[in-house]
Amino acid sequence: MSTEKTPNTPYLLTAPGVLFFAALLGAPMIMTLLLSLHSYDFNLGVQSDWTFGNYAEVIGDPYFQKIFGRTFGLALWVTVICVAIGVPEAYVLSRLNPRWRSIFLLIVLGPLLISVVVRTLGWALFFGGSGILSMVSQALGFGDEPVSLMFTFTGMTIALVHVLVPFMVISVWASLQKIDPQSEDAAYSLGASKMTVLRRITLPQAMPGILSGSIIVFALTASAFATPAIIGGRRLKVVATAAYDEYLSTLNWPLGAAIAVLLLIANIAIIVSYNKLVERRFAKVFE
Amino acid sequence: MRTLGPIALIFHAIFVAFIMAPLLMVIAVSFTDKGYLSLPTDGLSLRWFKAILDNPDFIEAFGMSVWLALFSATVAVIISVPAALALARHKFPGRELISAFLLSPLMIPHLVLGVAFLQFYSRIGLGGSFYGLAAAHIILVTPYALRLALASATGMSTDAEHAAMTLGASKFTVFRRITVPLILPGIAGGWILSFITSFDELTMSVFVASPSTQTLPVKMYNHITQTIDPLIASVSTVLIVLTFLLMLILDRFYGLDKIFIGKG
Amino acid sequence: EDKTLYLGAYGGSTETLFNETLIPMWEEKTGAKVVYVPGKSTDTLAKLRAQEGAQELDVVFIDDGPMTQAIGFGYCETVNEATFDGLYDAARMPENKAVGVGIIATGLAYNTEIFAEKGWDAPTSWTDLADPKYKDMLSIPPITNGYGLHALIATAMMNGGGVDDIEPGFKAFEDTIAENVKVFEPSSGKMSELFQTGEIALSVWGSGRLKALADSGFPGAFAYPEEGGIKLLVTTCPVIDSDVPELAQDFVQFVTSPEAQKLIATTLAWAPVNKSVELTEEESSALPVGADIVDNLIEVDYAIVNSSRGEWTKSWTRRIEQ
Amino acid sequence: MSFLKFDSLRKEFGDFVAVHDMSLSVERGEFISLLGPSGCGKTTTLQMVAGLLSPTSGKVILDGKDITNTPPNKRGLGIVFQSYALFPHMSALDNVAFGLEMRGVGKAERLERAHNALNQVKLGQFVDRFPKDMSGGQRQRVALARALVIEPPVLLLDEPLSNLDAKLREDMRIELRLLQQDLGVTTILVTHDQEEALSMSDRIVVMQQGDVSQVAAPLDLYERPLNSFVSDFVGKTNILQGKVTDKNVVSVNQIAVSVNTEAHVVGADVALSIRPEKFTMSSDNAGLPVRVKASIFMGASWLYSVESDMGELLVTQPNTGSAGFARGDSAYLAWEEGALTVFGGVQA
Amino acid sequence: MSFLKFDSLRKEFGDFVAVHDMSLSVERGEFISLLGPSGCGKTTTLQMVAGLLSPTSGKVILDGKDITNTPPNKRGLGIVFQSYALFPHMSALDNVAFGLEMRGVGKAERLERAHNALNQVKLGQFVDRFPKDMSGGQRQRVALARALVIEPPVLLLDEPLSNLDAKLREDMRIELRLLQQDLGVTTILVTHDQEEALSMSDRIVVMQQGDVSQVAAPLDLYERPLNSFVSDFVGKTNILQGKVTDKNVVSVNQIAVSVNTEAHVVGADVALSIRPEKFTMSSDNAGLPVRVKASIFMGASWLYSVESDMGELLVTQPNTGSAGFARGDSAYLAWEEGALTVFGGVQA
Ligand SMILES: Nc1ncnc2c1ncn2[C@@H]1O[C@H](COP(=O)(O)OP(=O)(O)OP(=O)(O)O)[C@@H](O)[C@H]1O
Ligand SMILES: Nc1ncnc2c1ncn2[C@@H]1O[C@H](COP(=O)(O)OP(=O)(O)OP(=O)(O)O)[C@@H](O)[C@H]1O
Ligand SMILES: NCCCCNCCCN
Ligand SMILES: [Mg+2]
Ligand SMILES: [Mg+2]
Repeated sequence: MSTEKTPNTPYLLTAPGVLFFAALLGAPMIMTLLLSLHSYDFNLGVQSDWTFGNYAEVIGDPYFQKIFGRTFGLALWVTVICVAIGVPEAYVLSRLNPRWRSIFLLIVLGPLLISVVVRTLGWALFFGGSGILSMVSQALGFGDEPVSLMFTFTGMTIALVHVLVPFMVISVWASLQKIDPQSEDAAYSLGASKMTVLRRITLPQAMPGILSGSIIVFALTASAFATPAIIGGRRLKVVATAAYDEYLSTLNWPLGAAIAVLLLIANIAIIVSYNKLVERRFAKVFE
Repeated sequence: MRTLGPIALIFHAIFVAFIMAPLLMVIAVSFTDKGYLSLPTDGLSLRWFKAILDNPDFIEAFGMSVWLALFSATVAVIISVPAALALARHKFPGRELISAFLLSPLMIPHLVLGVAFLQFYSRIGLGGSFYGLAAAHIILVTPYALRLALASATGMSTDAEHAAMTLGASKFTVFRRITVPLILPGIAGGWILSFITSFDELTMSVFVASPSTQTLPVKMYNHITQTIDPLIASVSTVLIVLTFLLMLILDRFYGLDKIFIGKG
Repeated sequence: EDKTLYLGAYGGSTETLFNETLIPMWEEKTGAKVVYVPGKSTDTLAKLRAQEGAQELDVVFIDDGPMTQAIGFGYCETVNEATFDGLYDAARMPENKAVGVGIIATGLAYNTEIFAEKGWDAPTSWTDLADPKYKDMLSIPPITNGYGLHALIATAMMNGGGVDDIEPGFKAFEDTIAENVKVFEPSSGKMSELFQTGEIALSVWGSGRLKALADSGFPGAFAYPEEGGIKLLVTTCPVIDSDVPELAQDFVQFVTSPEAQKLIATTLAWAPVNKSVELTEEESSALPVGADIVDNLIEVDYAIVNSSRGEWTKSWTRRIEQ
Repeated sequence: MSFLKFDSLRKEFGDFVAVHDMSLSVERGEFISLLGPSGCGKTTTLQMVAGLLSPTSGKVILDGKDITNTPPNKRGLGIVFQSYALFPHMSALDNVAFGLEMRGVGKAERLERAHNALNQVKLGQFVDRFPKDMSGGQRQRVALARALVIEPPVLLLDEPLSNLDAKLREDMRIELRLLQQDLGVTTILVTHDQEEALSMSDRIVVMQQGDVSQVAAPLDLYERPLNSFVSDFVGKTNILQGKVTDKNVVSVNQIAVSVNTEAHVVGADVALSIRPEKFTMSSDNAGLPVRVKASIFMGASWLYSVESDMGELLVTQPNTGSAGFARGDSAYLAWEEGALTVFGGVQA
Repeated sequence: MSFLKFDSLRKEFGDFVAVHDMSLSVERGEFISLLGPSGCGKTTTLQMVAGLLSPTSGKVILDGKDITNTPPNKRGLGIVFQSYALFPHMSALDNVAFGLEMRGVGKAERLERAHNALNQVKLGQFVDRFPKDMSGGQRQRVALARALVIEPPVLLLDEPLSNLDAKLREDMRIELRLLQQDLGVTTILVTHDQEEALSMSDRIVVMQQGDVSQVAAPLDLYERPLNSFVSDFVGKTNILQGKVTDKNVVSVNQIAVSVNTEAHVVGADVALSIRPEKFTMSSDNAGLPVRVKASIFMGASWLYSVESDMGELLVTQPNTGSAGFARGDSAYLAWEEGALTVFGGVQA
């Protein structure tokens, strides 16, 4: 932040995005917020009163509490796994022979190329009761019972990691490109092992990418609908499936809107604090 | 010292296998000779590829998706990069707020967004139009473009930009000729994530897309609301193969490496 | 000038039939254009809700349950009385705001191959859902879906209750049936996939759905429970405030006409609502027609169901989908 | 009226004052060097002139116009950064051509001029190389060519030759000086190389911790430093503490030294300074007897550290081609009276 | 047996050969400097020794062990990078402490030692600064402290003092030399500063385009360069083309010059070299008459460019405290016969 520009520069730079969002996202969001403040009658529809009843209902109901708990647990878990495998993979990619690098980069993006519906179909074929996983585990003698990860928390986690890890890889990748390789060389020459260099020199400098990646992954998991719905099934409901139910099945939009608003608030609270925490902890990398 | 040890390579192999596993399953299924989903254990067939040709709407929807994704990703990048620079380089009142606002589409279930957009857009006359759908997609993918540009711009040395300025380059020229190339990996990464997210978006588009703007995921979704058949697999296989071919050709002629790696 | 009618109806095979056959027929007849907006019942209903006051759609196809809601919310125009000429009475929806287009039955769909392998007999009763041998081989849609709702109502009836006393149904689900259920799958497409990937062998499903799956060569069969399948009416209504109200009425009348009904019956396996449609034995084999089936079908009173559906759904999600 | 003027220029980084209210007037076409210890604020000053750092207070005036708030791209200055600041994504040629392009020079001409500039810095064969594939000195020369090619009215050079070998550095100095004189470019050079500063500059600004210590022409600065900091910093010097014991006599460690003490009262504590090269060292038994503690070969000369009754002294003697004095040798030092300068003490 | 050995070390970048098969033996505790024009392969050589670049062919042998394929973190060498390569996300103190931490030094001790090392490079007050908030010279000193603090058996220094002012540079040289001698550290220094190389080194390696031109002790190198490249590169020199016309007489532009021609046949074309400081220039009408073309003040000396019948000559004369000769002045040059060296021509 060494260039000192006129203080309104940041506002000018963010203006196109902010104005676009204000015009086209602001109104729908406010509409949703207002919607959440009305009550609903199953036969008569949305009422014209004003109430916090929907919020009280969501917050007070153990059913929703459990769903929110599960959702953020899942988001945290998926984020941790994505960091754990996505960051090393980004690192490996950046060290690959250039000829292979772009090919593997594409492969990493692979899961994103096909529709969620088809992707989950792939998983169903893979770890369903008569899927490959089951066949392999039976063939290897891990038991005669078919193994199925469908409709389990584990299956849901794996499938989410699968679609979200590319976001992590690409984010970290973008950050890694910026690092002066000589700072790594310097660390080696001071006796640091590869692991140590990775941990102490490379990763801290790649922190902006890890931060971006984990924000994307966390937020996407917390608001994910399709994968949890299909792989998790209805017993493992998450916030988005709960909102979906209210919108499409009971048509109780105010309640659905309240769920969505609460999700948004929780998400922003978590992400903004995380962002602050990381930016402060690695202050010098972020300047 | 920039070589990889065996453990790294084994990890990489497992990672790639993990990524490829479900895709390979889908590709395998697309060659089934059965009318329903099954692994082609006793016979390979191209019938489900022929079936694509009998369903021209799939091809049309594919075109729509490509066009929509190109448009949305590009606009998202255009509005995100300046914003990312502002967020990366300045501390200013409202920074957190603006950043949260621009990221918020990530944090709301797409269905809720879809319904809200449908409500609002049909009220302001954007309903059912390509631009309405595109606006929704731009909003949806901007967070990716923003976060990736941010990751690249954060902590970037301003030396080269300063040098360009002293050589007489205007702010915009510095931006275009120096800043953008230097954060290209982030911009390219953000564009690609945006493109792919837009291309793959379903839950929101189900509401915002109209018959004249039906995207491929929406088309597939409508196709399988009642039954599922290997056509979905063959369409996906074609998609996977096409994308890889396209990327390889681009790589051949332009060097993806350059884009992904940036400078030099 | 060119008039355009927006039709909101199911995707997939319904869309194919309409786009390839029925719509061209009608367009030729009227000179108007049709734009097909695919979507399942709940999606279409949500669109009507979202576009309140500025409806894009002119005619919608929605299952009877959600259609009762749509009528309640006032999204439907009264159907011209002339349309009901020659239709079974069962095709009338409340206040004549909608009309049936076809009849489907909810019953038991199963994978004949797996049943044969295991040496099981075909299912015969709603009570089979509680049979422990089907543990983790069974899928039932949740009650937010028509078939799932039917399963709950049928189970309530088997246990001495009914739409006005649903608790026995919940109890049975809680005690036995839910144990067996691998997944409460709402999407027909996914249900079909679960069958195809061998994840399940039995489900509560629609007769038309199973026919579509079986037509692809899949070894599946549909069983009407001896206590009776449940009737599901596919319905249509002209949407209020349409800019082409006459065309909308005309289209609704057209889809209930004998020629359209015949095509629908033979392609989609919806039993006709028009008395004058004649079907060969082969054509009618997959349909819920014929005295033994139709007379046996259980009717659901949506007036009662819809008034308590909010409560039911709440209980369902909290007690059953655990 | 001066061409470039700093008016009480000040820069603070948080609590830290990097440049204290600095004022300076530079004539058109003048060649000024900034000399000073590492961290004294040279780069900071230059960056404020360039418009890359905004002063905490004070003004920069160019050709009568206050440019303190003019953006850098409107100042038209040529600058070589201490860290080069090359464009990593452009070849050497493109780096150099960039400034010309910004000035609207047509493609053919700008490539030719960029090429010439690279030839000038002896990189004619490396035009297509990218910075990361070049050696340190090569990068530095690209940076130099990039600043020179635009023929700016003012050149700001931040240690532009620090990574070049002596030979090349000398060539570059000459090129730079010629160009500067041909075009009448007003130049501010930051250098840590005193020879460079002394040999090239019209005037030298010696800075110390953000302050200006002395501004003077090279010979004046060297021969008549205003204070012992300047004397010590510019060229080597021996500083001896003494007391004026009589008119024109200063006693250093009991040894009487003849020196002009006109400006000082008898009894005042003073410092004497004498430069190492002003001594004559010989084996002839005449002058101050010394013992050689260290003998360092410097090419054209020898540098000795010797012990004497007056304290430890640095002595430089020309290299006569044979080995000089060795450690432990005894010798005698002589000097002319005028070689001594007196500082400090109570003024008469 | 030598401690550190390069055996036909070669590095190619694509088609470009940066270092030709280079061989060199360095004794334990020796201080070697690499000197050579910008881009001649000094950094490349150093990086191969450090293990940061792998040689295209050839070997590096340390203490009898072939370390060509040993990873850099196992070599235990201390290295100062030309571009510093500081850890941008660590404070000065953490940068310096890092190497100690890698060696398992406990926290308290390593902070203390890092602190001391920073004091040694005069950055005691800047321990908490981050690299980007430091001046160029300050960064360079952090890099130096970082390499020194681990007290490595071998130090590789790539222009470690290039951004320091003369004063500090001298202090650092002394610190470095003391440390080097105290600890017996084998040191390879890349520098473009000849004085530095000449004054600090046990031996100097002069490189030219990836090849070794000469390896010699400083005085030998300066006084007995093997060829005109070395002579010209190390210190200033005048090279004059002439012909041996008689025993011990070479004619340069018709002027007969007395010089030892023992090694050359009469009639051979030779080059004479004489260093600028070997002349004595005076107004006394004696010796070669010259006219001063340019007069450059260098502090301790004056550098003149003069015209004579023998051609253009560079002349250095000590600064006697008063203005030297000025442009246009006439003067006379004298020299001792031994000051001339003869190269080339057909050997006798
Ligand atoms: N990655 C590379 N690709 C191609 N050429 C290179 C690369 N790195 C260095 N070179 C070339 O190799 C030669 C030697 O480079 P090196 O950095 O060793 O020079 P040096 O002697 O250290 O010079 P300087 O004194 O300028 O730092 C130079 O001509 C340089 O351009
Ligand atoms: N961003 C900053 N924040 C805090 N202090 C700074 C910052 N930039 C520079 N400084 C300090 O300001 C002082 C002057 O720095 P400057 O770069 O001008 O020194 P310099 O004279 O160019 O030194 P050198 O010869 O070492 O390059 C230094 O002590 C430096 O540490
Ligand atoms: N072919 C469409 C038949 C309609 C079936 N309705 C599905 C009910 C579950 N939404
Ligand atoms: Mg500086
Ligand atoms: Mg180098």
